[in-house]
Amino acid sequence: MSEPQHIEVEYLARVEGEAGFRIVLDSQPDIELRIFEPPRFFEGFLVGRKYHEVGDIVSRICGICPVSHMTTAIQAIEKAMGIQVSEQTVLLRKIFSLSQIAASHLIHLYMLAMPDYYGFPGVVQMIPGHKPHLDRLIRMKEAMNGLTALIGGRALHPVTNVPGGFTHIPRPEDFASVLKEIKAIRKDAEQAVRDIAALEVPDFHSDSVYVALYDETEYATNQGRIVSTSGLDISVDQYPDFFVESQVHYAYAKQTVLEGGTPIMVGALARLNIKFDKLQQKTRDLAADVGFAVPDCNPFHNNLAQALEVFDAIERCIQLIESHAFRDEEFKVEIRGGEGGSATEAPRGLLYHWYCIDRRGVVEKANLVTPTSHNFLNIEKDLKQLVAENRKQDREAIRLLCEKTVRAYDPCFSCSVH
Amino acid sequence: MGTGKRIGIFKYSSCAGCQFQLFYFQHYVLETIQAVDIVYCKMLQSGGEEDGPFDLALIEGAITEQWQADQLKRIRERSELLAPIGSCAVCGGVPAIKNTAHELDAQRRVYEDISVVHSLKAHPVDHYVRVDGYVRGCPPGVRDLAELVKSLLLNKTPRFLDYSVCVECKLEEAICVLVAYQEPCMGPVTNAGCGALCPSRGRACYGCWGPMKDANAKALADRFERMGLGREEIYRRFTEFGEPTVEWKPGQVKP
Amino acid sequence: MSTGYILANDAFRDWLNILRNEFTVIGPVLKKRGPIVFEEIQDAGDLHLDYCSTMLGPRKFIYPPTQRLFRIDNQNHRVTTIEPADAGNAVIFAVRPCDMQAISVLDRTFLGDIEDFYYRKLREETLTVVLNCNRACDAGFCESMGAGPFLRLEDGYDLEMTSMGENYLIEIGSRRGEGLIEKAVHRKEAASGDYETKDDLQRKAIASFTKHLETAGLPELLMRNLDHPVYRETAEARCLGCTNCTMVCPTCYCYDIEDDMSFDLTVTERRRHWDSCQELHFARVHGGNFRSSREARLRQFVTHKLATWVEQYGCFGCVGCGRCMTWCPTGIDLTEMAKRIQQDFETGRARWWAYS
Amino acid sequence: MNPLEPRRALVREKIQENRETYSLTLSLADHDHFSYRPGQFNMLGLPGMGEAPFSFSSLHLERGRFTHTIREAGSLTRSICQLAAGDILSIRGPYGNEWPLEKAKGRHLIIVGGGIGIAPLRPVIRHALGNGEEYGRLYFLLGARTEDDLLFREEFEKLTAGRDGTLLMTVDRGEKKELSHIREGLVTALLDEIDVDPEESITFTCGPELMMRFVARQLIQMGQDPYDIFVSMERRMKCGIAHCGHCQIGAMYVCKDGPIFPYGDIKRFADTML
Ligand SMILES: Cc1cc2nc3c(=O)[nH]c(=O)nc-3n(C[C@H](O)[C@H](O)[C@H](O)COP(=O)(O)OP(=O)(O)OC[C@H]3O[C@@H](n4cnc5c(N)ncnc54)[C@H](O)[C@@H]3O)c2cc1C
Ligand code: SF4
Ligand code: SF4
Ligand code: SF4
Repeated sequence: MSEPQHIEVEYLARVEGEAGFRIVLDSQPDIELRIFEPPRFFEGFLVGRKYHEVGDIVSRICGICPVSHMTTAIQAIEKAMGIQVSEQTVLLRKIFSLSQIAASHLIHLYMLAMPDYYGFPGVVQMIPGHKPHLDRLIRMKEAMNGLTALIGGRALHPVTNVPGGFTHIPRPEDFASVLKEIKAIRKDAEQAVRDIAALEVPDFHSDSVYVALYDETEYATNQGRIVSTSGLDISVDQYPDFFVESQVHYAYAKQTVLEGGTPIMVGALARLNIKFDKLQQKTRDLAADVGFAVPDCNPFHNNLAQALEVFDAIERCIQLIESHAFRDEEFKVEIRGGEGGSATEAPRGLLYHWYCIDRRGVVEKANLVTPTSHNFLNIEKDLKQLVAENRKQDREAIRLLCEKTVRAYDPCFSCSVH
Repeated sequence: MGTGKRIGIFKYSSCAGCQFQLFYFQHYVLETIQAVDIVYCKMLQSGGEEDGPFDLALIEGAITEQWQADQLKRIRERSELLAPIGSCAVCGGVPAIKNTAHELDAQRRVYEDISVVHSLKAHPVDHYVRVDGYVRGCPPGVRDLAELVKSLLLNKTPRFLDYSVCVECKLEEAICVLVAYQEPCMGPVTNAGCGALCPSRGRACYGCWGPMKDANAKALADRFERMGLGREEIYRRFTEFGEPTVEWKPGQVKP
Repeated sequence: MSTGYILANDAFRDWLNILRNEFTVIGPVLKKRGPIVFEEIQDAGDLHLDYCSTMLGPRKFIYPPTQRLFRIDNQNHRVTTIEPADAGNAVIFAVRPCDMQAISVLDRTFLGDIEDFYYRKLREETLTVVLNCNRACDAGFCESMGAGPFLRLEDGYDLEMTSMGENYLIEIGSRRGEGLIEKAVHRKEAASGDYETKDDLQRKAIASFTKHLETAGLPELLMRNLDHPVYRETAEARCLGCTNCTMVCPTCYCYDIEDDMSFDLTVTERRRHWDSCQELHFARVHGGNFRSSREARLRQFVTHKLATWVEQYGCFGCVGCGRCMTWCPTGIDLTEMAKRIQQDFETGRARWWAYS
Repeated sequence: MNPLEPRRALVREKIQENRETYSLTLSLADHDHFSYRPGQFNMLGLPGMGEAPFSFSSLHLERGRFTHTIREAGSLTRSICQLAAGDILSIRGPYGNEWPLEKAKGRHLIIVGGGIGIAPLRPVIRHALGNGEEYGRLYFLLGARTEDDLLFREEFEKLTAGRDGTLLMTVDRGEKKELSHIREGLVTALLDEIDVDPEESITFTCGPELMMRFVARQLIQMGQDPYDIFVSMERRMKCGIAHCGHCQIGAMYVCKDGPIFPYGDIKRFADTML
């Protein structure tokens, strides 16, 4: 019997963070997604830090979704310390998150994923032939980053979002000028959906369980129940009872699965599969127009799902901003001990933070579960299935297919190892 | 393409935010990327020439594993210029908060089996190699990144700001939160560049740009103490973004 | 005696609103959380006249924190001056006497042998209305520095106001000031009693000072004691090198010039912004730094304000507004440093002979 | 008129003086009026690189041309040194005061230069040699790190040959082969070879501040009046017109009151190495 054949990708380019993978090409293919992004031990060193530092610190888990980590942590801390926030704060945080989800999706779509489909090593090589795409990207990104920065002070590692509320509320005239820019990219967003829909993706059916936050009244971002396509329907507080995190020997990231070992998929595609009906009518029409319908079990369609979410987020931001008169607010935080968790929809899917705070406001315990941990086992599951289905192809083709698959999940290894 | 200036970008322990800021710093992006040759950057493109040589190597992230230190030394040998970008690489940043805890304790709080973990004390880049300049910030500001790229194109020594955040507060006329509202602001010992973001948005600077050269950390720590801040609180403020720095060491008196 | 007018408080507000039709009216305004800032007012009611001192003085309208100087074509090096973003016809109301004095001190730098183009323009386009101080503010010692509490200048300002309870006494400082007051509808000419009231108020104001600095012989004393330990001790224990003192000082004039080139490398914009002798790079040259120690930088500040300025410009560089100590995060007070040297001199511990 | 607005100058000629020093002969590009005195300086600049002060190394205007000798110290100087004949650069000036040649008349003249500091002394050396009858004895004491750094060596050797000027040179580190008439050691050692009464002479010196300190102190010990020793000071400068504050030494502005100061006058302030 000959040795089983391996494919080793030491380094996966164009993803956020550091990972490679190893594929054993056997009748029973085996996959190891090797996440060697060095651990920074956030859960370790958050112990001993004061409650007000946590948002600023965890924002540094990820340079692409800082708003999500920050907001999730702050909500968890507010829960632990029994802090009530105003309706305006809830609303602002929603806009804040949506703006970041859109910007993050855009980077993934254009700079990380798209070169695959055009056959380029990276976006730089795309500049000469595909300038309109990139100009569109920049226009959209600038507008959405502008909104994040308006609310947060800066788009990356914002500063105004703190336990209790926002330290600064933008002036109406500043909202107005950003609003103008966002309205100007509506057409771009629609075009982006059409462009992505036109890309040819592998035909692949993955039997996955999808998980997302769900709310009766809206397309949930920062609040809601945790719901799955396998019938799970729990409150955020119940999260620890239903999700299990475990360490694997070849990765610094942990794998998180449903109680009982079921791998899950979170993220844009999961969200659409669970709450497509909560999207705005316009978005649903556009989806129908480009031939997207739920349930959709092809992970490569995660890209299209992201594009639709960008379109939806832009419309929602416009509505939310226009529906509210923003005012300066005062808030005061009383230091109290307690425990609390919070779950939000980060760009890449369900994000969970949990803290135990002592009576001086100092963190005693922390637990953070990121979208990529949630997706980890599902990515491996999909890769195995793909390799099995494509065993006949040459190794290079298999490698490329696998890379594409991993990228379709838009994994974030910086988040996953934190 | 471009000027033929060869740039290599390397990521160590970090959030990748500096690279995002670099590539996506708004409308300059396309012009920037085209003006230089990015010959190695894993987050931007597949392949690339990992071994250089580079006209400029940019290093993101703190050094927390031995392989990073080894690779860094190789890069230094193959680079005309080398600059850390962002607080993690410049002054340890957030990853260096772990230095405040007992290493194994911190590891055990995260992993059951720590035998597979090979983490070292977090250090900035200049702990291991000589550097030619610092692009500060968490994330670095557009001004400094633009200065870096333009200086490379013009063949000039980049001029990064070296004064305190207080200067920017005054240029922006942001009322001093330390003096006016008695908030423990790190601005006086923190390097400028953010445009006094926090003070002008109603909160005290938390030091994310890391220490200003010649900062008088002791005097500020004493001031905080006179304001009624406990030792522990002061310690935390001086270790959030500059644990391994000499400039802030005097403020890091263990409670 | 100059001609003066009396304006009742209501008439004063009406007058301001009339001026707003023609001028950009600037004055002290109360902000959220309490600070007072000089900015354009939309209504006379915005004005907050009962204030002590602002963080940045009205200097910022005449000598802005950052200023664009030129656009340079990189190809042929042709230079186009960027006119100062003009405050238009601005009137700054309620400039405190110390701040008015400070502007006249700045004039000596920027309108001396060589005139700064930008400063000249903004100074000319900006009218200044002084408001005398009826009581001393906590950190102020303008009386000792000959800059207050009532205006001490002969010229260089446009109008002088004194608040006398129900009404204001407004005196003319320049032709342009006269033009302003002529627009006040319900003005009446001041009577001799009004001037007596003013003198009375001034006496009371002077008596209200708790902070003093003896300036006689001070420059010489400081120059003889450049190595006095007060500088080193203060620099080590308290000075943060943050530059707050010089940034808020209304007479500081130092600036740095910076070039910013467009990304396509075709155009350069040359700008200047306030610089400070407290910054580490300030005295750096190729191969060294003449003030690398915080001690040297702190000494530069104190001795410039209280000693060498006199040799340079014939006046003190300090007008006693109290800003530097107010906004110094650790409360360093240059008068305390000067007083320590004075005391040491009296007890024989400071030099009286020339420093060598 | 906007005093910060530069004029344009044309590079007419460039000569490499040594490893890192070039002499650029310039003229104004737009036929403007120009005149200057030895000891003064110009602010030279390039867009994007900023401006910096440079002394004249030529004696007087010749066909509208003047010369600066520039050492590569940083980006601006490097870029200026890379210019070629025909290139443009920006210029403001002349600024500052001049070497007090009038005061030196009828006295012995001691000129001490070190390193790049020799450049601003070159015009006075040439003037003195051209007008020898106006002065007593002439001493030119020049020092540098290496022989290569001895600026204008051949020129000075030629000019002093057969005249009554004494040219003495020294280097920190010498290569034996050519050491015939160039000593090894500090420039201050050359002061011992002066055989005129320092009280009857006047000294011009330019170079590193430490060098000027030792020169001045030794001359004072030898009896010279501190007010007869003239030092040329270097400080950071942004404006050149006594506005930006950077070049202040105590009450003095190097750009306006200097760059040339009587030693006794500038010495009384802090923050110099004199
Ligand atoms: C009156 C005067 C006359 C001078 N004459 C000559 C001369 O004839 N030949 C000559 O080669 N040099 C001369 N210099 C020195 C010359 O100005 C500096 O070498 C030059 O500024 C270096 O600029 P750079 O941009 O190349 O270096 P940079 O890259 O700017 O940096 C080199 C160092 O110089 C400092 N520096 C920056 N700007 C200035 C400035 N405007 N003035 C002083 N230091 C500065 C910086 O802090 C840095 O430490 C003179 C200086 C003065 C004050
Ligand atoms: S004020 Fe301080 S903490 Fe805030 S952005 Fe600036 S450097 Fe960072
Ligand atoms: S404000 Fe105070 S601490 Fe800051 S530089 Fe001035 S004297 Fe020093
Ligand atoms: S030297 Fe210092 S004290 Fe003097 S004007 Fe300049 S900044 Fe102010």
